[in-house]
Amino acid sequence: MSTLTATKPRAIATPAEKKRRTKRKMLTLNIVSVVGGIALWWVLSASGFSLPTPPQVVERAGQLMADGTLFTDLAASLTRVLIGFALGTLLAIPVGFLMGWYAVARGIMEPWIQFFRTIPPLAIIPLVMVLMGIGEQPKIFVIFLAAFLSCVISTYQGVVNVDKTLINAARVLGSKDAGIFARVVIPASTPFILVGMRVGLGAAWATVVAAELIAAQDGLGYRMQQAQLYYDLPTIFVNLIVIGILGLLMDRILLFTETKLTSWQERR
Amino acid sequence: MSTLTATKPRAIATPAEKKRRTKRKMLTLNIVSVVGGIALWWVLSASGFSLPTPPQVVERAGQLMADGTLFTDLAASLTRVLIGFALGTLLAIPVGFLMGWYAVARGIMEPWIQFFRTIPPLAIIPLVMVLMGIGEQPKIFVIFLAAFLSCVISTYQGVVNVDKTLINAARVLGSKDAGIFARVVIPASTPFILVGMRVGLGAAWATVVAAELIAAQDGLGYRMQQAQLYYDLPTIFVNLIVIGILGLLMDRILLFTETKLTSWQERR
Amino acid sequence: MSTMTSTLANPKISIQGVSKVYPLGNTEFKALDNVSLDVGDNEFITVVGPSGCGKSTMMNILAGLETVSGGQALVDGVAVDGPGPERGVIFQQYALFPWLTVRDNVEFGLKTAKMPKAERRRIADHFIELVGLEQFADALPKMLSGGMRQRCAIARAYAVNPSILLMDEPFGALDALTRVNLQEQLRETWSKEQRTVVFITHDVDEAVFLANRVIVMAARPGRIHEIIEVDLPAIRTEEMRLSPEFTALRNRVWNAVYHQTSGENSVSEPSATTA
Amino acid sequence: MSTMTSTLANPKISIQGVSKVYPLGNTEFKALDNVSLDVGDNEFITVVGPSGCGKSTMMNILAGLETVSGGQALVDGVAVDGPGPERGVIFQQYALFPWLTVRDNVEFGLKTAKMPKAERRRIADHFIELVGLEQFADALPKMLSGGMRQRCAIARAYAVNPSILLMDEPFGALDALTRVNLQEQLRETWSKEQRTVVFITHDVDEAVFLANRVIVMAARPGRIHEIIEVDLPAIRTEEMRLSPEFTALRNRVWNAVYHQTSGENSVSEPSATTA
Amino acid sequence: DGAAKDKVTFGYIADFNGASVHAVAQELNLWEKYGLDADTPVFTNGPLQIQALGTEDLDFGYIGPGAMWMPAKGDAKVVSVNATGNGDRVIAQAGINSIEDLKGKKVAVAEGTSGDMILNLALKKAGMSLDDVDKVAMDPGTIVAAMASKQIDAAGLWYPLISTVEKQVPDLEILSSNEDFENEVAFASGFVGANKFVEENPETTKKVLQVVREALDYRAENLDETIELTAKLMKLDVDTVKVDASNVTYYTAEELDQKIADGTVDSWLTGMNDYFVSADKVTDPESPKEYFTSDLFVGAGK
Ligand SMILES: Nc1ncnc2c1ncn2[C@@H]1O[C@H](COP(=O)(O)OP(=O)(O)OP(=O)(O)O)[C@@H](O)[C@H]1O
Ligand SMILES: Nc1ncnc2c1ncn2[C@@H]1O[C@H](COP(=O)(O)OP(=O)(O)OP(=O)(O)O)[C@@H](O)[C@H]1O
Ligand SMILES: [Mg+2]
Ligand SMILES: [Mg+2]
Repeated sequence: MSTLTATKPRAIATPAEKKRRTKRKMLTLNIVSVVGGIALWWVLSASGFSLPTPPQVVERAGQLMADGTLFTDLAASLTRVLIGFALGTLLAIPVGFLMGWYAVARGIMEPWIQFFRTIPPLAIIPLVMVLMGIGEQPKIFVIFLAAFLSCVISTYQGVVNVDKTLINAARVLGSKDAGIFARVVIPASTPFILVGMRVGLGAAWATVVAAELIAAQDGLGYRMQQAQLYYDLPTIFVNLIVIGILGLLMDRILLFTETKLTSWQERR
Repeated sequence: MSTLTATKPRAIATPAEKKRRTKRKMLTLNIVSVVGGIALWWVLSASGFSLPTPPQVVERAGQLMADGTLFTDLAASLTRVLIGFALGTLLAIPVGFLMGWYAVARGIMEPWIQFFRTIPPLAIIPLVMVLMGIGEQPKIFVIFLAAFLSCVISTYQGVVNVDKTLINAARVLGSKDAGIFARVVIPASTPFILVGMRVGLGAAWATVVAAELIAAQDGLGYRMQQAQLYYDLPTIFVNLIVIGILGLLMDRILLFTETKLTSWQERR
Repeated sequence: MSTMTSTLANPKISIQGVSKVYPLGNTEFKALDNVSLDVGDNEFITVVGPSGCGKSTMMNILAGLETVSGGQALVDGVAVDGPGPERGVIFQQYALFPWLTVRDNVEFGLKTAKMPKAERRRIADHFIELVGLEQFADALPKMLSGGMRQRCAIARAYAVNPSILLMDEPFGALDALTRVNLQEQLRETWSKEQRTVVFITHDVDEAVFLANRVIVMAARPGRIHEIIEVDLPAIRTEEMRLSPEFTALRNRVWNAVYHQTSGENSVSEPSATTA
Repeated sequence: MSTMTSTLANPKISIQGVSKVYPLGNTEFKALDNVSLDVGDNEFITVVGPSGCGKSTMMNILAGLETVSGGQALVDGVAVDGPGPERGVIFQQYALFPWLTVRDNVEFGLKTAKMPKAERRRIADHFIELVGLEQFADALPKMLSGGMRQRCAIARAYAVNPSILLMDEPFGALDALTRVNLQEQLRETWSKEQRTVVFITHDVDEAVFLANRVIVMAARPGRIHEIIEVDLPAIRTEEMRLSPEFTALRNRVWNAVYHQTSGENSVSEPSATTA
Repeated sequence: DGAAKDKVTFGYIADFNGASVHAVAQELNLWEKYGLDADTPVFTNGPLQIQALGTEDLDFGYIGPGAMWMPAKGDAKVVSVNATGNGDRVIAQAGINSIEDLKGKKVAVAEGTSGDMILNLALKKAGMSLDDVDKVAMDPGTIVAAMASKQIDAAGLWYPLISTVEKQVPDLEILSSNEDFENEVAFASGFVGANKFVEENPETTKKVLQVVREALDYRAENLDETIELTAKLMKLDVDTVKVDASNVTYYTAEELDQKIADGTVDSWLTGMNDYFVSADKVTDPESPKEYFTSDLFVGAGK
């Protein structure tokens, strides 16, 4: 909001300084919020809800780290998520474009995309197994699908929302459809595409548990399911938290990318 | 694309006529696409993949309709999804606004929203049950959460992307934060909010299976899980298809709403 | 050039040593450098100057939409802290709400002020007629031509009846006749309703015709170059445009803009503002 | 008024009975009604007329960005079917790519034409200098003032060196000096490089100074009201603006715009186009 | 010899019953000993493995008693019995003392599990059926949370999950256990093979069964060591696995040969079939003679 109100003359700071200050404040708030959340969890677990306490979870995390399990799992899940997510968004962008641009493509693809978006990933596992077996392929595919379906809608909407005058300007400067796509539609719909990528990333992580139902040998989701067999709550919590933190980190990277990529926008 | 190229002088149609023609063409394409998809499925199931064939699924659907199961399940799931989705998006809009507008709110809420977005709904079911019991409440809550988390990111991004000059124009005309929110930010970010709602709707339906793990007596997701135990693929397919169709219909309604609400945009 | 330092007894607007610095790549760009200016109550000033000399920046600071990097801007003796409906603004880029019809755009500010519906409608229709958009009252901005959008923005700002009007090239996209009509209209309303007006324009004729004082700005860094008093009778008529006094003033302003720009890089040019 | 019906032997642009109807609420709005006009190769025409009379609409039809509702628009004898780089356009709303710097905006069309990098750069820098944006070559549009944005759009259109230039109020946001400079520049380039120019403006001086013919349009419905031949020497100089011939033409155009508008609703006014 | 080793894929579930044979086989290098190159993917449940068998991605797998109706339906062959479980219970909150008391109460069950089986059997024995109680379907983890937070009154569940519940609800009532049905039905788990694979690769199947037999023997004779090996394989602590192993009867291969010869195994499987029929899981099951390849099992021991 700082740009919208004139400050008193003494409160003068260079723009760079101001930015740094805002960033620091933000980080503080983040930390306060996280600490508050952990405190709430501690209170809940102490007051009789059958939850493991933070120290229990930390202890379990220590064990899982000591024997290397956590790192193997992390590497396995991260690889799957990264590949699935990358493929998903990479496909979503041209597909979203085709749908936004060509009525024929939209007419053919939209019903299916809408249809599959509502289908829970759990439900398509048998089908995926039939088609792809039990190796890495089907796991990555399930994650890919989740990321793709979340991202494609957003990209499509982005394409539809591109300012018509900019497209006209490009046409007038000699661009054909391919050029307009690469040089106008993609940059102009970057905000939408990045929303799609962020939502897709969330979906990819949220799907990792389902994906690792398909005969996984390791992975954070697999470990959680195994822990569920013994109702080993501390392990479940460790893996949940690791997934959450990884998701958060990757989201931050996307957000950072976005800030760089859309700095041309006049934003609040 | 029709608005972008000048047609030959004889190809003259009133705008309304043109619109109707496009709509008809679209519907035809949709139908062609769906029929094509069903044909592909039929070929796949006939050529040895262990899938039920369309007639088997239709037969099963007939049985499920005859004994009323399908309708009870449909009513149960639809109620849950509608309530959860409505609550989720209703909360997501003000929360997304708060996050986009007030740095403090963003600092406090963002880590948690990002965190929970990556957590699979399956994993929070025990927790939700402990807190809310086994009635309708926890099921709706899980759906609500999925819809909320998908939608809030989009709304937030929409708020951040609102053209600064429009906000300035409103301020200059005397609007305060609340007025700007209701009269500028919401209409200006409608395209983003509607993407969020569409993604949220998909998430709500995709979560219905997980939600109905919580001691459901009926519902499409519950029926699917039961069918999975018996490896009863036709029943799974019937329910999947019903979920898909319902999702598609609801999405169409949103899309229609969007077209009405954002007709002020100059769009392709 | 001493006129500009003469501070008024009770200025409506007082700009005191205002600077504005923008980051530009790795360096900084001085959009405004130590600008000082007092505008009296019920004064009509016009601002002219080369493109990019900081006119819009100055106006945005007065509107409360832009912060200062140094100095201060006062309105009624109080430091500007955010925008307010007593300061009406017409933006260089129109800034119409694309989802509202012309009428709803014009009613926007009145709705904020919680005016009853019937009255709102009456006032809006009055100003829509004033700018000649009756036929398009229910049209969306995307259906309007450039000049019609600008007229809608004018009607919207007039409707809230602000005591200060800040107008950024408001008539730039209008045809000659509409422009002349609106100029006369504005002058007339101003003389009746005791408003303070800050009016940015590139049209030297317009600047002279409307103003009590013409502020001529210079670029790099943005600063006030000269202030020219317009000692024409308070009531301006079309015939006056042809008078020798008018022509003389017009030429004086023209030269002030012209000369300064050609001497843009001459360091000997004295800064127009008081430190 | 018979001049306008005289069809040229080999017109570069030929508008033949073009109409354009927009839906407006439940009715229709005639933005252009049976407009016919031929523009010769290497002709410079300017278009003036009241706000909303269809100038931009006509230009968009020529650019291939808008379809006709009746009649046809030919360029080089071929019906217009979509835009092309041989027809350069400067939009009323600038339409800069906000994510590209000034230089990248100017290079956009050259990149499309697959010009080598070094040459692209050279040409872009030339036109950036021409419009006086050297210092802002690496700035994003959001950092530019209104006039600077407009100049960037001008440089971008010039850079692709189109054989037809369609310009919609291109100098509207510029200060007097920059404007005069760019007017002279445009005239000079035009006489050297044999381009066809259609130039929309509200400034009657500008219309006369630049044109071989001034097209005066009328509103409701949008149509051609009068075409005024400008029989000044091909090479226009600053001094010429003060000549009695110039003043006479200026007044004639002014009256054409002025009179028509006041008589807007008089049915007796003959339609300017041939059916 | 120098011949190439036979490749097999043999799935398992990561609990003691499902993983102990694999742990032993790996630790004692039994695969290599019998000339096999084994890939042992881990699954979370039986039905998923049956599906994988059907798509030829898997040659062998392990299923618990709850999924035994799937081979009975012809989806796979049972190549060996693993063990019979005694860890299933009908549990209830304090104050509910008998199965009859469950009338109208909220009773949770994870459908298709041995918990489902024991609840059904217990109700039937008391002259009741699922219609007499307020049945709520949940997955096993959720049942633990639901019992612990007293959201439900009773459940069909098994150890070691029950021990988690006991920690939260010390006065938990046990209303029924496997022993109550000793003579009617056994809760037998087993190893399954893909129909096609077993038919086309009798030699490899034999080698696999030799590994299984030797591992069964080792487990029955060295239970403590087996628990440790299994805990290591599954990265769990020994105590947890011990609880898991404490409610199961383990047999040596020879004991199983014996029980096959005297028809005991056949009666276990028939008993389970009857149960599955009564619970509507299958309508017309094959007879154990068709889907349990006992001759292969016995043959591998010769
Ligand atoms: N956000 C920004 N970042 C960097 N520079 C900026 C920014 N906004 C404005 N400027 C610079 O400040 C200077 C003054 O801009 P301003 O818009 O006030 O000019 P102006 O006098 O209104 O010009 P015009 O007549 O062309 O509208 C310009 O040189 C411009 O490049
Ligand atoms: N999309 C549209 N829907 C409805 N009416 C439109 C649309 N676009 C333009 N018009 C109408 O067509 C008429 C001509 O518009 P145009 O933009 O060509 O005017 P113009 O002569 O360029 O005016 P200006 O000088 O104000 O730019 C206007 O009355 C406008 O309201
Ligand atoms: Mg400006
Ligand atoms: Mg126009």
